[in-house]
Amino acid sequence: MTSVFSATDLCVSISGKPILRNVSFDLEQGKILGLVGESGSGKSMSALSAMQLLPEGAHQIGDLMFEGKNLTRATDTEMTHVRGKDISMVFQEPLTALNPTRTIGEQVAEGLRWHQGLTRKEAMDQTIDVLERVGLGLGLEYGLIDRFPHQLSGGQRQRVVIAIAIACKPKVLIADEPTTALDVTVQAQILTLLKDIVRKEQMAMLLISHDLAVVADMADTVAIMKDGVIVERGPTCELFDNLSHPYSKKLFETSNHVPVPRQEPVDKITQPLLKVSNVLREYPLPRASIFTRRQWHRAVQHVSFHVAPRQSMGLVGESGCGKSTLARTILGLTPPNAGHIQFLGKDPYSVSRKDRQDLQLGIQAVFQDPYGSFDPRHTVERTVGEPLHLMRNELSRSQRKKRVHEVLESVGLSSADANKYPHEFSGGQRQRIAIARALVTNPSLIVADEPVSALDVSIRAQILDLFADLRDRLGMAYLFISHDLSAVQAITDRVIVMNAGRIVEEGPTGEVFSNPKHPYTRILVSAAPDLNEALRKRREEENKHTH
Amino acid sequence: MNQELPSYPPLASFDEISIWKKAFHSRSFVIGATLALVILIAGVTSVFWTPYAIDVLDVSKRLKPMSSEFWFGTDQYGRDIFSMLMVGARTSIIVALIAVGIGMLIGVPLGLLAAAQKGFLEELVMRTNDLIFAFPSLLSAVLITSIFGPGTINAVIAIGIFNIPVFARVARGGALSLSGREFLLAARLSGKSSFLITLEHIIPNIANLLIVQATIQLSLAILSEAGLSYLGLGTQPPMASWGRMLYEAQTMVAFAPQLALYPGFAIIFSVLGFNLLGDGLRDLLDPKMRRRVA
Amino acid sequence: MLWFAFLRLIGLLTTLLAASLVIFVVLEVIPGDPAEVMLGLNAQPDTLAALRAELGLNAPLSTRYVNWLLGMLQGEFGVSYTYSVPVSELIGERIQVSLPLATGALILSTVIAIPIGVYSARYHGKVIDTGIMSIAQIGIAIPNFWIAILLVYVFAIVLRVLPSGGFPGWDVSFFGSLQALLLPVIALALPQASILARVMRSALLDVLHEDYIRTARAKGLSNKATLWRHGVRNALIPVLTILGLQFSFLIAGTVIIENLFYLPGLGRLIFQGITQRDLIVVKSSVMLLVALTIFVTFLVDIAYAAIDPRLRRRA
Amino acid sequence: MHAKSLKSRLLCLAGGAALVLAALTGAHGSAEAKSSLSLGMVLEPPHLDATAGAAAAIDEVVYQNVFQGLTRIGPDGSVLPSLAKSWDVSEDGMTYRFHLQTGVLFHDGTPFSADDVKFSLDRARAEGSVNAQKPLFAAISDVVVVDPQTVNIKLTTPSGNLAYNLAWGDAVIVSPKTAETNKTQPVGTGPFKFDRWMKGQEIRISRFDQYWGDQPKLEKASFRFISDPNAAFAAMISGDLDAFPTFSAPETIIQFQADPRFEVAIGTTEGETILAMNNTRGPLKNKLVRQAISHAVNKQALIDGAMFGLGTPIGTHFAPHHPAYNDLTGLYPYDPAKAKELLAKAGYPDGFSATLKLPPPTYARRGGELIASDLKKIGIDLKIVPVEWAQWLSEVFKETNYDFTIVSHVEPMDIGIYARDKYYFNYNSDAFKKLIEELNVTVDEEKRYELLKQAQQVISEDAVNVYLFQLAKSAVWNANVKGLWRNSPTPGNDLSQVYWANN
Repeated sequence: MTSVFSATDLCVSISGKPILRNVSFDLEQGKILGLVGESGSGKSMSALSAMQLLPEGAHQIGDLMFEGKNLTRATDTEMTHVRGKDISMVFQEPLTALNPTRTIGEQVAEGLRWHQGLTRKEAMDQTIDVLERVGLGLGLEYGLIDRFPHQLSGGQRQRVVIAIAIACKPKVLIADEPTTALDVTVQAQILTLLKDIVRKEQMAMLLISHDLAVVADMADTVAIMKDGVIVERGPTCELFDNLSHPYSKKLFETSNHVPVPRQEPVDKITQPLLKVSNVLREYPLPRASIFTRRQWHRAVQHVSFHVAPRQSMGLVGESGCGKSTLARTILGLTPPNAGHIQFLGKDPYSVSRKDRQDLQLGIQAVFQDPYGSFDPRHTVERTVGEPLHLMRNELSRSQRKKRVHEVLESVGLSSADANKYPHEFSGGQRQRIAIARALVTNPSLIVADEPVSALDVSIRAQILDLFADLRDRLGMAYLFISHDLSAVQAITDRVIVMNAGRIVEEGPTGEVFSNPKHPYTRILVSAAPDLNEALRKRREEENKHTH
Repeated sequence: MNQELPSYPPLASFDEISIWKKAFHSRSFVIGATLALVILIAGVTSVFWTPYAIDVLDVSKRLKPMSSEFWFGTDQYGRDIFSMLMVGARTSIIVALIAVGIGMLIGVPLGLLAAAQKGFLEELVMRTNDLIFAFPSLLSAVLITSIFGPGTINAVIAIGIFNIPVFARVARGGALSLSGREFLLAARLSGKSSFLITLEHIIPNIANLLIVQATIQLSLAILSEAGLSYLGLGTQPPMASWGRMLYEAQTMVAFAPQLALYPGFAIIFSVLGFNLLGDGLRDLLDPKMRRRVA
Repeated sequence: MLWFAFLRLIGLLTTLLAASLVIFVVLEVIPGDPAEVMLGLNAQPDTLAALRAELGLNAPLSTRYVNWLLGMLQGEFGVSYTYSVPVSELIGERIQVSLPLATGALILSTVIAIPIGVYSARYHGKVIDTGIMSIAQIGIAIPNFWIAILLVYVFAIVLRVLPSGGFPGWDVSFFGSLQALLLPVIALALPQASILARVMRSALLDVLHEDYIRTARAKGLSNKATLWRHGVRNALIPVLTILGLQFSFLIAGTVIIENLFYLPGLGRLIFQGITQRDLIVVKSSVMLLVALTIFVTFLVDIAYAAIDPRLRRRA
Repeated sequence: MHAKSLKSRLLCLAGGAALVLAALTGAHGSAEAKSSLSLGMVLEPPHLDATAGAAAAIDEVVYQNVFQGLTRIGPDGSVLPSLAKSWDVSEDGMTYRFHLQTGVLFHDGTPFSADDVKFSLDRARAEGSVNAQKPLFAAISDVVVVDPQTVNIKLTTPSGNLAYNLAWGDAVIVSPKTAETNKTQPVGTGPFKFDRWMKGQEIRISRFDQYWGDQPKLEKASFRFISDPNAAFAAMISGDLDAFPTFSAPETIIQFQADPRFEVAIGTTEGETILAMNNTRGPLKNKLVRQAISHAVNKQALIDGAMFGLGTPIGTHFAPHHPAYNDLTGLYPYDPAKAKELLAKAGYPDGFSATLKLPPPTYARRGGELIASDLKKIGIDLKIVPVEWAQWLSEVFKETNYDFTIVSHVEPMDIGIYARDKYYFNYNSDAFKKLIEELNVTVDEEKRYELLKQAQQVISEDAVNVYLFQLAKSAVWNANVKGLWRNSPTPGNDLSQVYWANN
């Protein structure tokens, strides 16, 4: 195989700050190169550099050879004949990558008209073809071509973005985290689609991802990147079998990391800590017209389960399944429309204000976004100490301070950090602060809503360890909500699977994942990328070929 | 409910030292702050001291050119123009500050209330906003002054009323953009009341927006006061006002152009000053807006 | 879309009704008796009383309010106290000046501002951008009456190529009327254009940082094509907001500008009406201007939805 | 990159704008043979029926242009024939016989005859008449049509003034057909017919081709209403207006005088401008206080400062050009020290505070500032309250709710107002009332003048008001315009003799 596109010694700096150093790679026809790295490693910049779409103020040296042309020396006008026609790109965030004010059809047809000089009619005919190729053929009957991006689901949008990229049958396709913003099941579909397209249309593809499992599953060759340098590369199986660079090794290990399993078994005979009975929660939808009846969206439908003291309960489901709504109801933030919650034997929605504050002491939360969950104007001490407001009549100022310092230390931070502001910390440290805040009242239950989704692999491993450690050390119960099956698997004793507002399956974690009973659980489990599984499959296939 | 991870406008990082450092490198901020400061100092000084008293008219000294005696010359009644400009600065600043103060004190709580209470109350506040917006400021000023008579106070009221919906909107928008933020949920989990949360979290976090808007409204208020006084509906003699000075000078442009030029420049400099200051502040306090600033 | 328009329309009518009430009450408390003003220094008490009765000033407030509203619905605005002609006729004449003045200024400011804003955004950070934006910054700070004074001085007094004010009437001299409106329109438009150019520029800069601009570039579209096809159109949304707000400022501006150029427009009619206590004229003219502003806000809302499909469903 | 196309786009735009500008400006002021006149006025008339309103603005548009009376007042104030060729007075002075012009047509084509005269005069005298100057006709007992060209007017008492009275704008002859619609569509017999009234802007008249007398040289004329002195100045100096008979911004007069394109005529008016004091309020009850104030006001500085020197100092409420004028300007010379002394004597050594309500005219607003400054020097603190005419009428004039105000009394020979009870300055002097009563029954001219002089003395010594100055009338017109009146003995702008010198 010959390389269609090759980058040699790419160096990019933005306002003097080096971003890429001597990056070289080749893309071959019909093959996928996976580029892996954590955030800030420079993988997206590599993609933009390949498209010659670097941001203002970027300086670039090195060669980008495509069909005998050196693209680094091409003018912008010359590039307009290459981009979209020969080299295309698929972006991470399908909602923002599409112009909200143009229809799907217009946006797909635009590239066709630009490069092939088609009339509107011709372009629209071809657009239909392209949309069929990305699996949106069924939607065409429902007028998808005249819809606007906000009227589509996330998966459909990403298909449209892919359609735009492949419309002119490019020779090179660059996909920058194409599935990161999507649910697991959708991710699996999109990855399959990309694989099919590459194979069918014999494109050369650069797949950029932070997820080793995705890359192992998709790529023929893998390059691992750190701080703007490719530290290691090679054919997928070979590479993963013989990792030599310490960073690659660490990355591989943390991706497979499983925290220490629970040491003491949970006592199941005692009174349940939390009892959720038949909870229903609905939201009004905006009326379509004055003559139609108001429609209600049922976010949570008749959900019941128990959490025992010290038990770690997992809640799994895809976006929109109602898990966050349920979490808020349990936390006492939004009352249920029907059914009730009992925490420590009391319903937080029907007790007095004083009792409710006492209940709140026992139930705290950790949220998803380590950036958005802090008031940027409050010090760490103020932030972490905020839940102590519930005990404002019992604690003195110095007691408060002491308590804050204690929890900071118990999550691996130092008491000297108390006077800093959140922006002075890294993402992983912030999530520790968030956990410290949840711990400060010494609660018996922590509701953790996607606590590791926004974190890089290595940090994710650390935070999961911390959760496991706290579970064993402090003996608290968790309601651990995540779409990430491996995280749930690592940390929980029991798991609930939710789909469309309902519980479809519940059971001990190991059992549910190894032997799913409900079809939805089965889809979910099979769609979840798994590094070892992917490598196993790939080896099998390679063996088939060699034998 | 939320399909995607909601994207929030980035909140300002809270780092005072670096803000001040940046401030001195921001051209808008430095020029704006300087102009605003000059106007402010002139206005404040005029309370204690002006080169000449402006309510003592001496016709024998009228229309004197610039000299060491009268720095900017005298007007048709023999008043010292420099002194008039200083008092005019005071008038402008007082009117602008009070009018913006009225707008903020009434508008911000209304906006926050509308953001907190969905439904009827929100609708009521927003409709009232629309209603006030529907009366072009000058029109309501004309109506108000025709009831209560022309004067500084009524000009302040007229301009202030128009500021209410502006601040209500900004406060509501700012509060709504914070509404999904997880730190607000955390605060609620800490048992804090809505009032306390508004006080501790929402107001400090929209303060930047409000400060920036306030500087813009200050400059608008100065322009409005000048316009009202130009029409004879604003500040009345013996107090000086730039708009009024401009009006009185207009027929004398041919033989005493300085009479029209100085108050004109005073208006332009002060409005420019507050606008640049607003831009500079936005530049410093609100990173999202940074690239908007020229 | 229709549903959206309908809801907006309900809101619009409510605001209008509230506005009419405010106007009516405000004008009731204005001191000074129209009858006295009409009859002058030597008015006899019985003549005054008769005139007050004739003008309908003795009826109870609520009746007069309702009558006024009902009258307006039928196009009956009453008869001017001072001119003794139907108010509708007066307003009809005046609106022929005010409307072209305001819309002319709106159009001129848009025509000047949009290309300049786009140009400036395109050359963001360059000297030309800084230059244009500095000029715009000063343009915002200059009061429109000051520009008007300068324009009159230069074009009417020194060069004597344009009239210093006045309005001959469209049917008398179309060309002359156009001439008469030129300076006022420029005076009104320049500060607005400065604001608009800045808004256009910043809105476009915001849009140019959106992901879909990168998508368009990745499709192969040139910078310019991207700018016009994806940038400008989407940047119009915030620009529209300002345009809607500006209309209110323009209407306010016409009051000063009409006085300065002694144009027989609505703003001056209101001004004159208040001093002469011709409140029946003031009432209806103010109502008209307010209704116009509300209507423009309504149009802007509708235009939003036309540009941004995401807003169509939301009420 | 695409700078060029963008730039060219902008250039096109700029070019287009320049073209439009050029096209619009090109035609303005192009030299056409001038046969029209545009004339500026400060106030717009409320309507155009000269027989049904007091506003001088009505006469300033229609008098002698659209409407004519039997007689007219000439530029010098003399009584001249108009619709009446001539008139005879009967021996006993009780009957006037007017011989009418022949071939006179109203603008609507109706021929004019003695019947119209009878109709007009009877209408003006009638019980329910809205004529603003009914006393003009008080002496008439009957109007008799002798024949279509002759009319007899019978009097109740002999009156030497009838011919003068009938020359007033309020006594013009109207046609019974159009009398009711003259307010908006005036139809008269004058050299110009009414064309159009654009409210708030201007009134246009044009030459009436079937006019009975000499055709006027002007074909068209327009009266434009510009109350704002700034706008008036701009309109005049830019040449948009050809004439402005009562120019309201005195500071601009110097500029017109210095400019050879213009001619300036300064005349007198009947307007005594006074600082009126409420004689029954607080310290103002005290004559010493009022005298102190009279000393404290620097009248010449006021004329210079507020009126740029246009105005004549007066010491009393009387027009200085009248033969009965008593020059009392020396009575209260500007003397702050004396004023302070008087004030102390009256029991106000530290002065007091009061309000000064100012109506809209320039003289009041400007004079107010100067007076406030003058009175401050003797310790009287004036709060300036600007009011509109409507408020002035109700608060000051009717309710006498004020301390000080500045106003110009423009009615001729109006010293009698000081004898009225409850007039707004609340002056009450038996001595003065006696003088006026005596005056009213005195016929002998010399004796009358003597009484008038005494009356002036009384009010000045009582310092009822501070007598500031006699308002000047300043007219400005294009130097090529000839035939405009320099003085205005009666309100009006007679355009029949006006022409352009360079044509």
